[in-house]
Amino acid sequence: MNKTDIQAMPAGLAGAGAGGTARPKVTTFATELGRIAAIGLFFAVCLFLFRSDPFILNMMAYTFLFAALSTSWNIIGGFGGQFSLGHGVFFAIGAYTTANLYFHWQVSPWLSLIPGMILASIVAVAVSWPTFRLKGPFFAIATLALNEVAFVLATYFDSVTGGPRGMLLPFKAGLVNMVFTSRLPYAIIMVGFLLISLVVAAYVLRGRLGYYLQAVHLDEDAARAAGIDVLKVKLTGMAISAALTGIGGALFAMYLRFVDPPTVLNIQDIGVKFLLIALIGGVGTLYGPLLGALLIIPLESYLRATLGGTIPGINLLILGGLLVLFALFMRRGIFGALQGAWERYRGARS
Amino acid sequence: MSGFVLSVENLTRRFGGLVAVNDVSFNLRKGDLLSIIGPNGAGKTTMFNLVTGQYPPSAGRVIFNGADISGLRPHARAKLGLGRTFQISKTLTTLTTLENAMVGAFLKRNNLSEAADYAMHVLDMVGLGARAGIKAGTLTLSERRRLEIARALALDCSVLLLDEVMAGLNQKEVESVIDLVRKLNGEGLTIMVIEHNLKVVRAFQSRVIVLDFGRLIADGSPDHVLSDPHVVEAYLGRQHA
Amino acid sequence: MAAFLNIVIVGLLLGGIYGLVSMGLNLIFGVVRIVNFAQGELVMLGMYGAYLSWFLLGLDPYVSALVVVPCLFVLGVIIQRFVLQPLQNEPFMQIFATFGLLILFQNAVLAITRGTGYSVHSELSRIVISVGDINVNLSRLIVLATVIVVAIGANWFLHSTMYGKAVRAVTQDRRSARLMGINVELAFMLTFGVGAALAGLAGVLLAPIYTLSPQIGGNFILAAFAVVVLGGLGSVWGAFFGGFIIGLIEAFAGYYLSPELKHAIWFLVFIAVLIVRPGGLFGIAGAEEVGLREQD
Amino acid sequence: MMKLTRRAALAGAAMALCLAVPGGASAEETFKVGTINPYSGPLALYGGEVNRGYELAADAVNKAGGILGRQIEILKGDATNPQEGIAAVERLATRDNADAFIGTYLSAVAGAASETALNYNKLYWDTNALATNLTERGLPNYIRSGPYSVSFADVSIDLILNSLAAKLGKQPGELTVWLEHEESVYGTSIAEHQKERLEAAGVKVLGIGAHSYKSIDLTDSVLRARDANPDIWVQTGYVPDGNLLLRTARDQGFKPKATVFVGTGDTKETLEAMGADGLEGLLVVSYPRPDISEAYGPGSKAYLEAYRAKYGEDPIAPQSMAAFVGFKIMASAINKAGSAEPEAVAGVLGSFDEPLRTYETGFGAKFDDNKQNLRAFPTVIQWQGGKQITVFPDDAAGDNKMVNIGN
Repeated sequence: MNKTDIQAMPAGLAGAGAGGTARPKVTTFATELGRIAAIGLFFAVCLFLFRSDPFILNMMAYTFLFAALSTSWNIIGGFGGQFSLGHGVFFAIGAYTTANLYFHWQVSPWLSLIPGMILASIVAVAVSWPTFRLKGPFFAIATLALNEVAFVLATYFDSVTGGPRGMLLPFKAGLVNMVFTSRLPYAIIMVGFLLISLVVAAYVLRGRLGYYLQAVHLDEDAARAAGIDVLKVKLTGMAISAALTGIGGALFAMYLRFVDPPTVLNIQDIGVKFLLIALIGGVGTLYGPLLGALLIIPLESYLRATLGGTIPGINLLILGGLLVLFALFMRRGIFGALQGAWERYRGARS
Repeated sequence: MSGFVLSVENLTRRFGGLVAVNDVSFNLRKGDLLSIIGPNGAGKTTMFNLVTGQYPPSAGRVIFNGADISGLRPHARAKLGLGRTFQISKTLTTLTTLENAMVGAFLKRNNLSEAADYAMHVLDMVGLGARAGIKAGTLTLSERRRLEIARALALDCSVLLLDEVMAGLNQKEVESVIDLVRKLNGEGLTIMVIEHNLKVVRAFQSRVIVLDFGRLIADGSPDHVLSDPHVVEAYLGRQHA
Repeated sequence: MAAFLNIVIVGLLLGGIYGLVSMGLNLIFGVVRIVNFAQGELVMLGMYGAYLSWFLLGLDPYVSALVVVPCLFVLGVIIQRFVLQPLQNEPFMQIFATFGLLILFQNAVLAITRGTGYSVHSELSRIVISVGDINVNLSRLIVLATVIVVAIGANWFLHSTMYGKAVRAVTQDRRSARLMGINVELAFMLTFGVGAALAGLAGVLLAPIYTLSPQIGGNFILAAFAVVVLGGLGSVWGAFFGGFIIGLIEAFAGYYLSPELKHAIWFLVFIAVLIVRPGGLFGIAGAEEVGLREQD
Repeated sequence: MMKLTRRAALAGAAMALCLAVPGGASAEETFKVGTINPYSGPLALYGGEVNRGYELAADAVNKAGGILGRQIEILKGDATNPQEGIAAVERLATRDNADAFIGTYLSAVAGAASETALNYNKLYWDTNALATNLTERGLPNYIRSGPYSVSFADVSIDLILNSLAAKLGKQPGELTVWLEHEESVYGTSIAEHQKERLEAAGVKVLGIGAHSYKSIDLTDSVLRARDANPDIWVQTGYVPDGNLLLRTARDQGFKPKATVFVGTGDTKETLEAMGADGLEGLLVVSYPRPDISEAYGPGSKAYLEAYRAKYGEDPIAPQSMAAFVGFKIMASAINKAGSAEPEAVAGVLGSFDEPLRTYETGFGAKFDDNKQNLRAFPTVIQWQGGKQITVFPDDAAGDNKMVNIGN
């Protein structure tokens, strides 16, 4: 009789203690894997349906990329409540590492993902170790400053980053170089990255680290009383989040084959977008960022295609408004609202 | 040192000129139920926070299961088995009651369902089993107190420190918590309680120490201590002829 | 030697600009405990307000302050009442909301002006006072004078008027302030209003110096953060002295080191202060703690 | 000039006939041109101005029979960064099956957008992006008709060596120059090339200063230049930093014998900031303006009239006339090649040998093997009494004279 049967046992016998009431079901990592597999299947079908339409594929690739990046941000930003505006830096580190290794030593981007991830995590830990003592807005201000310093350094150190001119990666088609003429392979890689980040986020959320991160987010004193080394937990969450963000940066660099400071370190296009998507989807929930990306990215490019030409800035005007409205009225985002409705429905029914 | 779970040796803590805890020493054997009483500002909470590691002592030592933990930070002490509750209960409101307990259970268990099972067991022990599935934010005040105790128990703590766990509860709730504490102590758990409600201390019928102006002025059974002139004086002020 | 003296003057004048811009930000955080990420955009709106009143009413910018500053005050009250008050105990959502306002204001102005680089005319801004080798533009001098007046005024207001004491009580502990009969919500609205008005004043005084663009707020907000964190969040003198320190650092780094790196340098100083002494030089002890305790 | 267009029209008409006959593409189907520029964001004004040049050119070419006998339809593709450039080309190529692409006020966008266009084997004709590596990377479908950063740098150096040196009464070897530039790819690439050519000519470059165009204060950059005491102060940048440098220089009493701005500084925005007297004598190297002499730029007056007629105001910036000319060269190239396929168009590039002073901007048309038009040069204007007067090269200046340089 394995574990799951116990839960289904009649009330009397369940629970490890004698006379314990039945334990409510706790979503496990295994159940999440099932859901992620279903999501993966759904996207695979979408890819198959639109395999010959590059415009949709390009949109999907970009949506999956930002869903994955927002999911990665959510690990420390949502679960751990550390409002970071500096993830654009880890994104840039991933992009520059891969671009450099590919440009100067023809290292396959698949291999350079690993150094990119490691470097991003090291920088993340090195930078957030001193600033994690700070709370809420102070941490956000420090990460905003970090992004600005990174921009200046990326522009200044010409030999490493190609400076303001940036790096134009040569077009050498081939799987090894992660360079393709058609959009389909890129979309497949991006959906792969999305699934990986969802699996990692699920593993974190449905495990000790996830509960510890949430405890740290809600009340650091309570967390310490429960034996949690708050600093270590925050750093671990940040390292994982930065590593994934670094992968995203590397894939973005190969997708665009061009890396320069304004493109990878732009606050409004990259840094803020991660949390905008997470908020609108549902901060702190596992699938919130995915939902947010599925809504925001297509909406944004639709607005740009239709309104962008007519009134300059109208698309960002609408996104800014959305951010304020969601912060006021839908704090738990769309996913949170759906979850709330589902619980009320289930609560009313049982 | 033989057989003491927790011993406090010449513990002192100064805040600038003020000596909040002044050279306090006492020992706790396994299975003891010790109540710490004293008028407001006697240094009870400061002494409690010195044991839990909120701030380091100015002098003296805290020995736990034979090891000197004076320098350890709060989370390290919790890991060693020192569970504590907060006077203003710190409940993780958006998590469910079960998940709150699981945060404690995860200390010794890495597997999700094991932690959940043990958390359920602990919730049953404190009588919150039926409320496991709801969001902790909706619990009543006394239920939140019980949840704090459950979270500490989930750490498999060998010593439980209760900080005014009765504060703000009505009479019926106080009695049910007293039964809970006595039940847990009966099962071998060493408990140290800060309390200023003398009825509760009498109900515990267990050892009492009294602090006044940071000094330990009495240590013994409730009847003996409560009739001690110093204690009466500390509480009611000097009796003028 | 002349160059050195010149750089010191440049640093002080620049410090005046930074001080004025961050005064409002500091006031808002000190009392309302909210870091207003959209403060730079309020300065930008002040600048465009000065341009509009010059363009439509022919007012000289320094006169247009009488129109622009009250408008910004009203805008500040509206923002506090309808956007930030509901988020009083949600520091996480406050950052989202103020960031949303930042994007909203910036792109609203862009949509209206299509990004044309307007400039504001003022006879005063043409006058240059030169003493020996040192030349000082009058409009920057006016900014410096204003920031000194505003700092002294704010300090007098907070310490010697009854209403000022009420605001300081709210700063220390809202709950007890409420018990003392202070309408805390009203205090917040008025304080945010004054904070926005100060931003408007900064915008008006800076309009003659800079070419207007919807994004110019972003240039100021980063400097303002560095100033308030260095000077100490919540203290009037913090913003005042913090501004001069950052101004001098930028002027010296720019001249003696290299103009390219000057932004990076005062950011590194900024991060160092955040780590070593988060409360800042003059800030309330542990401002970063005090700031964030849930004070219902 | 006339000979060419008649032959092109005949070829075009023939093409149209055979297209029509099989009843496939109907005669009135338009030739769709995707225009990629920033139409939103901070540079919306300039992106829109470049597109106006395309619209005017489309009108002109349509009157002369259009491209391949089909009337031209302009489809705007908004892109403020590289990823939006990709999305815009994808949308226009697949949704609206654009036949060719033209554009780009931003070099970073041009790079990404042109590579995406290559995936669809569509021509990407650039009229305004300046980065040198765009043509050096040898993309088969990328052709640039407009000047690039090297030509801007060259004209600024020619101005100094061939005109200012004499006016200042100094040999090149005695001249001293300070090069200031904003730190992005635009400013850096121009400044580097300027330094090379100046030092090759023996001119002493006293120093190179870089700054961010978003700076709140540029006094340090001005003081560094002033203390070096150069004869000529050269600045390459955008409008915000240009205006701030001019204001600070006036405040700090920095009056070099000649000030040369490259790229920006010739629009109303700078005039509004400094006032006519504040700008007196400032030289700006920028795209040729409609006021250039008819001899240097035949039809430039007609362009100005067409612009005023269509938009009811004077051109906001000279970039539009360069875009106008670039579009016309593209049209004639496609008509000459008989197809919009990149290889076909690239094939006929060699046959172009139109001398300077062929088009309204004074451009000629002669492409090197990087498919870069070598006969596309900016001109130099001088602010005189609040007006932008073309003063260099001499034949573009006509009878305009340079004022108060060096006296």
